[in-house]
Amino acid sequence: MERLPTFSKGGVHPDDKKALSNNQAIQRLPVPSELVLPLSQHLGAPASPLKQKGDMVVAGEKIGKASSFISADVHCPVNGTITDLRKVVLANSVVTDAFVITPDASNPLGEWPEQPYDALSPEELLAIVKDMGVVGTGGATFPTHVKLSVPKGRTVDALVVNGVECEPYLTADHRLMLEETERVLRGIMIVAKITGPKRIIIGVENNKKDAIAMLRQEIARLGFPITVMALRVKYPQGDEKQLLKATIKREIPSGKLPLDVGAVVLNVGTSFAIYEAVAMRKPLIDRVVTISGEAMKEKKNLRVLLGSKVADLIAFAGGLDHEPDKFISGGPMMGFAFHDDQIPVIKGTSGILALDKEPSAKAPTTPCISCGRCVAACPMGLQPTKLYRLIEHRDYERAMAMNLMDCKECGCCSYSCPAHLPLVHGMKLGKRLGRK
Amino acid sequence: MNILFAFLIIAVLGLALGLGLAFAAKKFAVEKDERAEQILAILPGANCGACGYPGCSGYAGALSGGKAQNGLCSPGGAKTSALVAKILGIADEGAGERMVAFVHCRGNHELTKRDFQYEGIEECSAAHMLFQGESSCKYGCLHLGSCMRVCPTNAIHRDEKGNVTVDPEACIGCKKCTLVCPTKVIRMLPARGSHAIACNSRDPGPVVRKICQVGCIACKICEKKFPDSGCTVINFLSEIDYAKPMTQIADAAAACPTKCIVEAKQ
Amino acid sequence: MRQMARVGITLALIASIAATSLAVVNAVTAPKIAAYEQQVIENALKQVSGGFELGESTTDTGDEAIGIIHRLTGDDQKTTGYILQMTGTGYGGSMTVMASYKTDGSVIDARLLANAETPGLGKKAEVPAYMDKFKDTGADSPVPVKKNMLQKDDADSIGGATVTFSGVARAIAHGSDYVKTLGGK
Amino acid sequence: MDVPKTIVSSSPHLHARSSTASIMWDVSIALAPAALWGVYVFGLRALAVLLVSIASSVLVEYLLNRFSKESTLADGSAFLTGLLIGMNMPPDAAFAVPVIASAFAMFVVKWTFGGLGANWINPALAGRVFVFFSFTGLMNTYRLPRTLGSVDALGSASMLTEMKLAIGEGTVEQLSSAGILASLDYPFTSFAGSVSSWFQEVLGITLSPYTVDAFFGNISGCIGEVSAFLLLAGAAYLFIRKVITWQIPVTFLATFSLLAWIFGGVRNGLGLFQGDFVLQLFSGGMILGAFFMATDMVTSPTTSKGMLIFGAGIGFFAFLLRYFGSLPESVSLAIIVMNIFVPTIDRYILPKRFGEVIVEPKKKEAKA
Amino acid sequence: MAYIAIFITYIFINNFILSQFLGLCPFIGVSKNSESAIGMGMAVTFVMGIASIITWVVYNLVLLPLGLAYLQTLSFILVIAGLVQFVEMIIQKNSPALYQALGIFLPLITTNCAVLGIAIMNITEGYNIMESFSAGIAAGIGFTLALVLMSNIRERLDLHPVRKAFRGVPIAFISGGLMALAFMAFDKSLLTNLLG
Amino acid sequence: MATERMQVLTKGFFKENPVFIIMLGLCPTLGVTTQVVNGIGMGLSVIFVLVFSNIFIAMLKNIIPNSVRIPAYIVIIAAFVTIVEMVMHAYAPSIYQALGIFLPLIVVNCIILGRAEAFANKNTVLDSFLDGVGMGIGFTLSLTLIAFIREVFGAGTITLVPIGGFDGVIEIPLLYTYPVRVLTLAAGALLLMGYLKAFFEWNAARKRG
Repeated sequence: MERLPTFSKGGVHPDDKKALSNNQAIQRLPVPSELVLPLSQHLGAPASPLKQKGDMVVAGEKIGKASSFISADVHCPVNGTITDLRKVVLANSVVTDAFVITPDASNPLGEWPEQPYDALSPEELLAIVKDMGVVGTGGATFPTHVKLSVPKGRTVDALVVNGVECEPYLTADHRLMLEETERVLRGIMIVAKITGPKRIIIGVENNKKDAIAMLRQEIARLGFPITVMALRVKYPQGDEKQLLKATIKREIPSGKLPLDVGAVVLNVGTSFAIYEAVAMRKPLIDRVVTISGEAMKEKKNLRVLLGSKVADLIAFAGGLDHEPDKFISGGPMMGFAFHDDQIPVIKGTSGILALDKEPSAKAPTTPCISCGRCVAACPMGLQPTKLYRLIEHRDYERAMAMNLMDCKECGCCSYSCPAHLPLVHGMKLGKRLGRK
Repeated sequence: MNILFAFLIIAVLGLALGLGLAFAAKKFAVEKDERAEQILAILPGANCGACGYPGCSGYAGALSGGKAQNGLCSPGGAKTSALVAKILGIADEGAGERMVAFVHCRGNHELTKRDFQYEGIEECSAAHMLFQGESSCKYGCLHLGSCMRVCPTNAIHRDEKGNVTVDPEACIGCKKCTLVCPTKVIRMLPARGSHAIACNSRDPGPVVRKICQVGCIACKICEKKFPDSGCTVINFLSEIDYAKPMTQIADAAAACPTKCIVEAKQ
Repeated sequence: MRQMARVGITLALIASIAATSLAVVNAVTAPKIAAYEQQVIENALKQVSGGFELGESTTDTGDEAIGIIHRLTGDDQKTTGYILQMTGTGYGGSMTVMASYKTDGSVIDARLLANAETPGLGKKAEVPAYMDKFKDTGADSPVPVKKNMLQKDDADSIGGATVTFSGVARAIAHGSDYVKTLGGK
Repeated sequence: MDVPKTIVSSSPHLHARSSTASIMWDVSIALAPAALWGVYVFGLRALAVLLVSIASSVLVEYLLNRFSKESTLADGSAFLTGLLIGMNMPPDAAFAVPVIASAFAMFVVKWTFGGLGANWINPALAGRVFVFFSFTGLMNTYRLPRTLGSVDALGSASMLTEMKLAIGEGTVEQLSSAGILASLDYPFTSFAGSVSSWFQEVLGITLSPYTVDAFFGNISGCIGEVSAFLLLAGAAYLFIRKVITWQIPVTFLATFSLLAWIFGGVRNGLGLFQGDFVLQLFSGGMILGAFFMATDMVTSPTTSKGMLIFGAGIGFFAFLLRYFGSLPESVSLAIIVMNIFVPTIDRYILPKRFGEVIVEPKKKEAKA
Repeated sequence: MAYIAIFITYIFINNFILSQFLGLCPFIGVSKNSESAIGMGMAVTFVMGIASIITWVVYNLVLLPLGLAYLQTLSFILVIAGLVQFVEMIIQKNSPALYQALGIFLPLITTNCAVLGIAIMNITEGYNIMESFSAGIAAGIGFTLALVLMSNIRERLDLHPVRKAFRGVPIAFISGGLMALAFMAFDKSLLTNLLG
Repeated sequence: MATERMQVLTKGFFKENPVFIIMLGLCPTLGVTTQVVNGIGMGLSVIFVLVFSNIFIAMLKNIIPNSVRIPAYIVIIAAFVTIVEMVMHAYAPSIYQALGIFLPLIVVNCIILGRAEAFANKNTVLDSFLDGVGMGIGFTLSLTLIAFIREVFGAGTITLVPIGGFDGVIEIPLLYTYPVRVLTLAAGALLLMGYLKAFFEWNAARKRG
């Protein structure tokens, strides 16, 4: 059997649970009765509000403006009225301002016809991407226009598209690659025009064989210079550092970006959003969200307007089968547990999961026995056990000296810890307190 | 004869060493921190290394440089540490009004509503990272006892219900607990203060009433009915001004509908 | 300069007074110490001599492991045996073994003298009775150098101190062989 | 007030199916066949020793639990320590010996340091070495297994000690290990004899019957260490369950074998490259040590590079002590000697940080 | 061969700390972190090497010919005290960097029994001058080894929940005891067997 | 005044016990305590040296220049140590043998130099004498305790001075046959010291409340 490429150091193999939802075609969630649209849906500074309470808005209208270089615009998903501007708590515990919008009952949605874009220059394309508020949809929500701005003198060797979707349960990108193959590919070609890479690679984990086949077939049909690389299934391959290691065998040094090793990394969801932004001038106002988890009655992949409340999504999926142990926004490895079903879907929400307590998942914590599994699992070459101990003893300085900031909280260490120590929680705490 | 040799040889050795050292003491006289010298004179000079520093001079240097804790010298004992403190002037610390730490919250899992169950590190700041803690009140005590663990005198205790209190007698006012508390529910009070407000919530009264039985609901009874209690309600929370005369504070405490004015010395 | 001289001379003075007093004490104790050490050796010699008279001794043995030979004589001044002072290797390094032999190489008695064996273990070999198991071996029967060449009781008395035992035993066996080469001279 | 149902915790929300207790019980299960073989060949007395060891370990842990108000019995570590101590006892050990070893292991080595995970030296081995040096006589009496026929050979030394003594005598110049054993009239089973001759006749490979016996467990020694075959089977189980990794046992055995092959024949006058390391591998607790005790997670390095150094160090010391030391306990001693080095290894041997390779050449380029 | 024997003896078999009880005060006192342990170890090794040579000369060329062997202790300690101070001054003068690294440990060494211990041992063992020097260095290396290993163990223990009554010095002793237990693996016969 | 003098004398017994509290003079403490008699012998030697060096240093404290203070003290100490050594060699040779290298090493025993620096050079001759006696007794008591435990459990004997027909060795039935031998060795000494120190610290903490 052919040995598929993957990244070399660390990683874990959680049960992917994708079969729960990967044959569910993407459905549209009906327009909910109320949308809550936070101004901070991305990494970086929150957008500043352009409207106020009582204003009428139309679908696609810019209602929040990027407030600095690393920031993104926010657009209104529907025609309707702004009924409130208030503080909300997002799933990741961030507190931010949000518009509460009541959609126009008769005609809530806008129309986005396709427009020609071949004549546009790379600069114009980039400007459109920025104007449409596109951010990375993989979860990190880094503003895409920043990522695509190649500084002068830098050349892009490889454009690597992330179709890995390594988080268990999530199937949103998978469905997108299957159902919107052509648009995803065209989105990639737009990015290629902006950044001018020497080669283009789509990395897809081998548990999505149908998507790989579909991509290859469409690429051949459209004649695009894109290679589809099937990757060995291993978490966290979807992280850009691991993905670059797996596809182009390069390691991004600590604190650097993909551009520093001559690469641009982009999610398939993002490239789809870029296609819509460029070809339809449609801002990022909806996204595909996976509804899954054992406690969910029906598992679905939904195209959801941003600002829809989690409660609406769950209701559309037939509600809960039984009381879940945890609600999670995002994937189970890096996603956030939340308790309030009134939180909204934002640009980075890739899934809403209702998980059952697995018998092994929550055994009581026991003392660390220095087994070294976390060290073996850490894809960044850190020593989570030692860092955790140092953080426990409030020695943040030494933890920092041991490269605590390299930790990206992928969860491999906690996942593999037989003592069930909350290692990632410790890393987050250490980073927060150590920075002070 | 033998005795003479013995005398001579050791005399020569001694003389050489004595001259050498005397010479060296002059020649290599290095300017030294005077306080370090003074401390060195006090330290026993056993150079036993028990303090963890390389010899008495190392410890003296660290002490005068403010890098070492006083009282590590086991041969010298308490006497030495007292003298060292005198030289360093650390005994003067704590002069002025004695302040003690106080936990401005009496809520617990029985009296205060919770949004969810927290699972994770037994550390307040860790819990605070997730929706600012499990309690519906985001201003109160998280009950995970980080303050207890940083307290150098074990002055902070937690009862079986989760209520955390500071023993004002044992508190030395180091403020370590106030620094580690993510909700800043521990603040310093003058040790003479008889009462304190056991609530930290800035939520409006109706909100507090819904989530906590012992929170300040900003009813202003203390402020209005007992003007000499020292209490003022600011931002939905009653606060005591300890500079004011607090003659009516006990009455105000009795009248408080949620009993969140409590005696500071339990 | 004067200060320096004062410092030097004070130290020199203290040191030399100390040295002088030591010299005085030494003058008193040194003979006593020498006498004591002589006594130790003589006692040991007497103990192992098996009732024979001590004859002359020599350090010219021609064997590295054998330090001193004392000749043993009977009533008729004829050589009846030898006492050998030997070095063996034990658990704690080298040990001094003194053993007496008849001219045929059989062991009369032996003692373990200077050693650094473990107290409670190898050190037990200092007890005179320890050497009983070697007595009369060396001529007709071999000197027991292995634990399994011993009676059960003797083997048990050795317990865990195998290294000490074999060190002593090998020294004694070596002495026995050496005595045989002397041929009663 | 009512307790809310929903749980909020930090990511990740999934967890691999293993726990400290499952690891401990897995190791205990893996040890069981070899322990049972020991009981079979040495009789009920060996079973009694095993039970006393386990019972005393668990009891001491229980008492310490009571004292320090903890409950750690369920994690299985006390049971495992007791089992390992028992398996490292000679079959006729006086019952007080495993009791003292267990008490030392559980109290001094583990409890004092703060319980499971805090000790830096292997408790079972430290306990064993403690009683070995304390009661050398009691610990040094072995018995031939029933498969070798003679039951009355109480008090005989282990095979390794016999060989060591013979070499020390200098009476066995230029004989291989098997040759020495043959010259001592050391017994072997008829089964081993036929396997040996089958190898000779059919495969043309010289395989001494002693090696065969050592492999299958017809050899004198401690209760649990005799059957290399069953221990290897247990180790295979641990590999499949991913409880242990290859680094420590492989480097340990490889280093030992290499050194034993090169220098092992020197002392009996065979010269270099003549050591019979195969027989050595299967005797004297080598397999038990390599797969079950050197791999003890608490007292071995956490990084894979560190594990390689640790394993190689044990191999070196095991070789040194077995061939040149006076004690037959080479494996136990080698492991606890290397335990001392573990904190130092863990401090200086760090895993390769992600992205490190790229930085170096880039800097050089920039300078050039 | 004799030198190899000396090194093996003083590093493993007769390790000053773990089997001879010499230099225990710094072993407990200066083993809290590994940087100090390394510095202390190097300083001790250096002084032990030099002191071995000088005391050998004093004893064999001065005291012995004059029949003053009983002045051994007195003269040795004078020599060592002088030497330590002298070394301290030279290093301070000529290499401030080295002084920063080593110098601060020097005052501790005068009263370290390991130094006087090796000087006396050299005499009782009857070593020649080179052997004395090797023994000094070897014993110093053995001392350093034990100290550094101990410091790393203690750094590890600092991050573990050692029982309250045992924290600090007691657990250091107990760890030292367990180290000594393991070092019992190295016995005299190991040396004899190795070197024939 | 009298009680203060008593304090100077008795503080070394327990409150400022040189071995368990101040932790000075560890090497001989562990090195020689394999037999009770050695512990006592060592203790007596230390008392002798400590008392005389304390007296002499207290006497000479105004004469000795500061820059050669330590060497001068060491010389005085070394002289008394050598005297003890010679006297013991002459009159108690077996203990002399047993104490071995630790006898000359009294010179560098931190307890003596420590007391010289910490006490004798600041106090009167009488106080220094009392301090020396007190500390010495404390040291001897500690040594005897450690030696007693190590010998009884580690060798199964109690070795005292032979008098008349009594050879000085008491054998303890079961332990003599099966001693916990490690206790007599380095490992056991360090372990025992750890537990004793922990006990004393726990005890001190308990008294402080």
